[in-house]
Amino acid sequence: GRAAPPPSAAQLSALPWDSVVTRARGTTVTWLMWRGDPSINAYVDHWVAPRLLATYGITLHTVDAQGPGILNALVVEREARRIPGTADLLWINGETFANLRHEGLLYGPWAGRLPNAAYVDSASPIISRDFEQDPSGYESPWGRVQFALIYDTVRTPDPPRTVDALKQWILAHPGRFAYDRSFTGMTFLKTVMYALSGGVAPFQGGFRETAYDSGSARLFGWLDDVRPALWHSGNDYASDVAALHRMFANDEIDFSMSNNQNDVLTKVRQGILPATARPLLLRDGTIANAHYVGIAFNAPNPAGAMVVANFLLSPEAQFEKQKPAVWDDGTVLAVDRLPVLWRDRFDTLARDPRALPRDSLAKYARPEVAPRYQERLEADWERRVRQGHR
Amino acid sequence: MTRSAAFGIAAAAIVASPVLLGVGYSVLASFGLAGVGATGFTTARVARVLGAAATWHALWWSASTALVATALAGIAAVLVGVVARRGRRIDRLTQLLSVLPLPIPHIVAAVVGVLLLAQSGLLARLAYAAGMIHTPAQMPVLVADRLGIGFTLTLAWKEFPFLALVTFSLLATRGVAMEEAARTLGADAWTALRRVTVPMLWRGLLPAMVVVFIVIAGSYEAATLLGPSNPLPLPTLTYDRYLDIDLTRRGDAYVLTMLGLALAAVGVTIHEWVRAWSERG
Amino acid sequence: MGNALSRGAVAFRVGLGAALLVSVAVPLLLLLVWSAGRAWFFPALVPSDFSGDAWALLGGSLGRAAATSTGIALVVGALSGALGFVVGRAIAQLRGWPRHVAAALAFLPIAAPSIALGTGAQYYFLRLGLGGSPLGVILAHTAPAAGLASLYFLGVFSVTDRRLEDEARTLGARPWQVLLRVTIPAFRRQIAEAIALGFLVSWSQVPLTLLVGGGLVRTLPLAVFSYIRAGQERYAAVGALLLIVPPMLVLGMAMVGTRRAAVIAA
Amino acid sequence: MSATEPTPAALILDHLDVRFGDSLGLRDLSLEVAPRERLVVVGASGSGKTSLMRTIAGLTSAGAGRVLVRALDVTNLPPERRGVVYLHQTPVLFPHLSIFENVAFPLRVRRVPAAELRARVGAALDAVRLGALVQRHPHTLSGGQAHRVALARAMVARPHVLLLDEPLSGLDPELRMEVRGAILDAHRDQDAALVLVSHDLEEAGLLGHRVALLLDGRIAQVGTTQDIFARPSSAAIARFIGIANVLHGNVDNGVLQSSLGPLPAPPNAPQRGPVVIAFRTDALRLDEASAVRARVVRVHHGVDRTTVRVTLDHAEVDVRVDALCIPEVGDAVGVACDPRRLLVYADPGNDGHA
Amino acid sequence: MSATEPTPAALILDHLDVRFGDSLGLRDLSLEVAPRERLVVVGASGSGKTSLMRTIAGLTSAGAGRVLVRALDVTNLPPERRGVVYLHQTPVLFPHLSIFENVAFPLRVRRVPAAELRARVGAALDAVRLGALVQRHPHTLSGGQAHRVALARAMVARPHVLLLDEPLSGLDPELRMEVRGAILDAHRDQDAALVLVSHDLEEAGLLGHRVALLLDGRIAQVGTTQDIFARPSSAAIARFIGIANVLHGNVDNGVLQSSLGPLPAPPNAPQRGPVVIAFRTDALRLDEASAVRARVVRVHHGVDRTTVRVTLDHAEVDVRVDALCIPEVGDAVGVACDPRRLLVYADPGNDGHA
Ligand SMILES: Nc1ncnc2c1ncn2[C@@H]1O[C@H](COP(=O)(O)OP(=O)(O)OP(=O)(O)O)[C@@H](O)[C@H]1O
Ligand SMILES: Nc1ncnc2c1ncn2[C@@H]1O[C@H](COP(=O)(O)OP(=O)(O)OP(=O)(O)O)[C@@H](O)[C@H]1O
Ligand SMILES: [Mg+2]
Ligand SMILES: [Mg+2]
Repeated sequence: GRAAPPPSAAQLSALPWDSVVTRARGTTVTWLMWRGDPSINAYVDHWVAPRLLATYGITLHTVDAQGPGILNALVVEREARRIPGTADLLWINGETFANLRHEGLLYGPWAGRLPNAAYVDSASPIISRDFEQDPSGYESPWGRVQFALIYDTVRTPDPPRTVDALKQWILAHPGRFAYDRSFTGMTFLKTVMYALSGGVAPFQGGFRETAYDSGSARLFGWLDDVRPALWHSGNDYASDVAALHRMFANDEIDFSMSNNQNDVLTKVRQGILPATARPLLLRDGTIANAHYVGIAFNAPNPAGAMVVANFLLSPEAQFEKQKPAVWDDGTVLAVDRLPVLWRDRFDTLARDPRALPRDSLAKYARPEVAPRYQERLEADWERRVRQGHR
Repeated sequence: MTRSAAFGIAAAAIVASPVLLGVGYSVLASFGLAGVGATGFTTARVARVLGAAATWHALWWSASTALVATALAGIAAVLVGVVARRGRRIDRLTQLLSVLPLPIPHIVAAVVGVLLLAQSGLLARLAYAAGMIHTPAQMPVLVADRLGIGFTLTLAWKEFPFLALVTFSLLATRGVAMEEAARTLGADAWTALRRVTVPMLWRGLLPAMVVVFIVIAGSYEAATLLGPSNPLPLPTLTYDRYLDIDLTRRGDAYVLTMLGLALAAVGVTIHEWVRAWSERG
Repeated sequence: MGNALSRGAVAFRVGLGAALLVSVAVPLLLLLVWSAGRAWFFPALVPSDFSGDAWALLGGSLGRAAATSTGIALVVGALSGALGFVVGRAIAQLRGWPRHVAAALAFLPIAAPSIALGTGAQYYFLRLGLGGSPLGVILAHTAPAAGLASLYFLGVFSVTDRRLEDEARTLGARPWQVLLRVTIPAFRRQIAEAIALGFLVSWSQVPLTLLVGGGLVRTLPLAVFSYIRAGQERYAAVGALLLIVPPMLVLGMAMVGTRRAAVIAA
Repeated sequence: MSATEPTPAALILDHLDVRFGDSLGLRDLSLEVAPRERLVVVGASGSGKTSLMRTIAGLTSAGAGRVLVRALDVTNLPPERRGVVYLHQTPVLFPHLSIFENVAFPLRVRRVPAAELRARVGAALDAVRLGALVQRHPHTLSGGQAHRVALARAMVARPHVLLLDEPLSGLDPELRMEVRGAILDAHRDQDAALVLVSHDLEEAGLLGHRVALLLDGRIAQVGTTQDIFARPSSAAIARFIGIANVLHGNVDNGVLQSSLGPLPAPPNAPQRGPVVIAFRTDALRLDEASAVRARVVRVHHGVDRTTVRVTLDHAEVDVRVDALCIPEVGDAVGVACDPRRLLVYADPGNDGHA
Repeated sequence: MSATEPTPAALILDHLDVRFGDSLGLRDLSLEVAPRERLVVVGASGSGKTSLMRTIAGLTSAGAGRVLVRALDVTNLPPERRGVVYLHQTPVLFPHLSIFENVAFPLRVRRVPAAELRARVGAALDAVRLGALVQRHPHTLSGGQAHRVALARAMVARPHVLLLDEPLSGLDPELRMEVRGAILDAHRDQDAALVLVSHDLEEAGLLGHRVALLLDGRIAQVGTTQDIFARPSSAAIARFIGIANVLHGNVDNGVLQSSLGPLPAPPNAPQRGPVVIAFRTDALRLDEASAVRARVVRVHHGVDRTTVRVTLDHAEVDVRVDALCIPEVGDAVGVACDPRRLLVYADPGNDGHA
């Protein structure tokens, strides 16, 4: 038999937070999240979950799913009229959020009423806007990352630091550069597009065909120029960033890339990347974005999901997450607004000496633009570059 | 139709029901009658997907690599079957070794394929150690290559044990008597193999090879890990479309699904026909 | 024809044997080294460092995935064995076109690419409230597994006739007594083989689990798939070894065992 | 039940039609078999013997008519409730059960108590002289032993009717003798009627009290082997039962004219008109005094008799000769005939014999 | 090669040992078969007939001794170079080839030119009356047709020796007649020696010129069927060939003492001592005048003869009777004996017969 319908967002928002916490006690929260990184898994399984159980009596059940899979699952569930559904919390951002929101597959609004939401660094456009969209309380920030190239200080002691220099480097080292055909590669292409268009400004303020046309024309021109010097002469593209990492680590290519500037250091610790691998910021600016948690429209346990989201935003959880040995994921909290105790801890948190300095990160951070740009770019790239139609 | 015929067909239809339902849903979704963005009946989507060269390239890639891989596995199975056809100790050991990898899943075969055949894989490292290459780029491209060489080799290896098993049982049931008949009729050992044992094996093996062909052509995990980015193998393309973040393109997956199921239906027909033909031997 | 082998033939045989040995041993060794190798980069032939962290997950998520997989595959094996027994037997009674139609229908779920099967049927599984549940995954896996078992039993029952059962009937056994006391025990080896086949189909399934299970049912091959896509090859290798070593052991023992049984019977 | 009490017939076929698959096979069979009787059904290959057995056993449904077992109409009962046991040509033992359990099977499915079961199984195995093998498994048995186990298993069920489909075909001579003995042993002291199938009349004679001949979809003749061999009721049956020699002739005025010369027509011959003459190899003998002359074309040595083939006008006939005086091929011989040994039938028309 | 020219023996076995798997089976066989001759090897099941055929064909290597085909020592030649064709009991046709190509196979591997090949295949198929089926495939043939194709294929190779392993076992009577005819047809006009295996002596007599008996790992007797039936060279052979009656007795002073009463010892009997007496059903006859009294216990009607079993002292013997005067069971009868028809052997010791 099916459980009673879960409470609506309006019903829950009428309750004081304490009652929400009470309601959540003894429940299970199912969290759809990417489970591909042992460090993240360890943080969630061995740090977050026990504390949720101890403090709130919530059992956390994690499920391996990524953006498109989450979208797909909810779309089919709605079509099959599955209420309540299976998932509560969703780890999402960007186009997944946009599509979920557009399709009405998110529960909310709820994020603003979390007690810990008060600490969120809402002044940062990178956090307060998800690909230029207002989360409107339908998702709560969890962490922030910035795109970086990855290089090897031994193999490439003097790496290119601008998009132009990168082009020269590629042309001078045929076969040694590649990007993948999924999310990370597309972020790289957007970064190049910004640089060729004089920054992010032309693309801001929603999707505009003219901006896209001129930007993408420059991008594809650039790609056409470098293509013969790419890995496998630009005929093959790695299926995902993991494949790119493997090629980089094994000296098939000299650069890899990541949406998370600190990912490289985690991977070095895991023995997946060579010890001499380092992140590299392009001075033309690299895309920074935040990632969030949302709640499914048919979540069986929205109250529990909110309590988990609130816990994830707590200073202790954010602090633990930012430890280099744990995950090294940037906090979304405004550290200066935290109680002194936590402010000190954040300020004195030992950073990995190999990590990029905070100030240069901030200096080169560029925000995401409307998801439509990425969708168009993906489709055109597939047609023009992957399939080779001009 | 008699009662037993009706019962038999109904029972088989129950087993096939998920496929039959799936076909039904795919047809509805392809023509805009179900799924996200169902707009009412339209042939536009079907026309667009079937009109796209990428679709046919995907189909061609999947079918041609499957054909070559099946042929390789079949040749290897016949070879091993012929060599190890007598019941000596070494023959039994050979048979055991041939059949042992039978339970290896596609996903594991694909992982092994990558670790072994990539330009920096174990083979490349051995070549480096032997001084044959100095950088991975000098290694021939076997993984994610357009010709699907790595995919073909890996799946041929993966499916070989199954065909070998069929070969051994064919030889056990009728191989020896045939060969002896040929020998005393005047064929020397080589001629008996060439004109009798091997043709007989082919004939018996053919239905199993049709099965293997269909399985390889439909393999998702291995195609995704070992296949090229252009063209995308048909199963990979289907799944990519199914999870396309652009919901308007999601329905394309159902047209590709129909194509995959149509391929399967052709395979089933051929299999049934070949099986009837082969059983008459 | 006990003529001795020529020198060339001996060399060929030795080469072939070596190739087969390599084809079995190299993947196993490769996975074993990978499962513990850290920082193992081209052109190193052995890892520069070792780590047991992936193996530690045997007591954690990989162990749980293996348990889930085992449970699901056992149920699928049993279900598909039972279904295949009935269906294969029914088809074996048919002649002419109904036999072809029924055999083709039974073959369809095996032939249908699992991606196509999954995408097409996902809606119905969710509709029935089976999406994301182990039961749904079991039913989804049962489609190809039962198809395979049906064809297997079709083969079995096409060459054996119903004499055993006929005779049991006239000796006074009711139909269910015949089933329990004669048919099932007499075909227990074939039934065990069919269950093993169904087990393996489920055991190696990725796309159907992905689509019908929606990630909520985390089986071993799914774990391997997601680790490999995340570049976590050490973890993928441990999962892969878990996937192949136990079935290979069982198969090897079964092959040696039947040979011994045959020797004893002879 | 002792044999002296009046008991109903063990088996009655009442205007039974037997189907061959979907088509009508045997038509309108009527037959009675008494308890303790052994009836052998003989017919050519494909004549429907197996189909008839399966229909009696209830494994195939009858086309029309009734089957009665001990006065009970079983036509619509399932096989297990007919009191009929059917044994296939090759013994079908349950491979997963020991010999003991094989024989115990009919009792187990009838839930016979353990003590009685042990006693009855033991007795049945002793009856076929296999008491020592109880714990063995079927695959360890020789062909003859397997036959005996199957028989013991059938008898332990105490059927009213036991059907044996070609129990002796395909066996080598020694085994055949062994199994024939086992059948007679197993049936001794049993009230069951035995219906056996054979396509060999010699064997039918060794096994059965009576023989039923299937010919052209009907029961052509039922009788003791002596009846049938002595007086087959038609020329077709005479040919079928393998009476070696068939000639054509004519009867007129009590005289039988044929290649054998004029002879007094035997009492059973038709009054006049064309006839078919059938006779065994012992109806003729070589006799130098005879006016009927023939030439020897072939000598055949059998285990227990020697025959010669001679040409007689344009026909060839086989004649039994004494093993101590065998002619050579090519010899001219005289042939004498004992008309009492000739079977003479009205000629149904030209059927191709010279 | 015409049959009148002197030709070497088609097949000579010279002190040949035949292995059963790894153990020694048949020992020290010596035998000659002439071209055009048909020799039937007869032995019990498991006596090694198939092993012998395989050894002659070169499919199993010989333990010791030699095999000569037309004076050529082939002991160490591979099967294809021996001029010997071996046919399995069940016809093994190549399923992937048409009937024509099956029969053409031996010629193709010998690279016979196309025109000659067509002619020879056509002739071979005509010889077994299958000319019309050339383009059919093996799976469309009946059992008898398949046998005939296998024969045609064997004969087209023009072997010096053709080995047929139980060509008639497991066939039903009609098919058996058909295949027997096909063998004789196929062998007509061929120089090949035919060696056939059978476990049925009756059949051996119908097929072969001579018979070789395998008994206890040796060739016990070789001769025409007439020789063997008339004078089996030992009591064991007499029993093996199915001579129905065996009694024990004693010879002393030219007198044979036994249950048959005192009789003059026949010429071949041992001079004195215990003997085994074997005789067929026609060695005795019922004769009221005889002093040897017996009681009828059973009457058996065969197609071509009737026998009665009588008790004689404590032994039971079968006696052939005339179909026109058959006693009843229980009758007391007199039994007379023709001593010339008795086979008398020295008694090798007590072997269990009463
Ligand atoms: N299930 C069936 N469907 C169609 N025809 C059948 C079926 N069973 C038997 N027949 C046909 O019925 C006829 C009689 O078959 P049956 O087996 O009863 O003969 P039989 O006398 O036992 O022959 P044999 O001596 O060869 O055993 C044959 O022509 C056979 O082909
Ligand atoms: N490869 C083998 N290994 C061991 N023993 C064998 C082998 N082949 C045959 N034998 C044994 O040799 C003996 C003779 O077997 P063979 O097949 O020659 O007998 P057969 O006279 O042809 O019997 P049948 O009449 O049953 O065909 C048997 O005891 C058999 O078990
Ligand atoms: Mg029959
Ligand atoms: Mg044999």
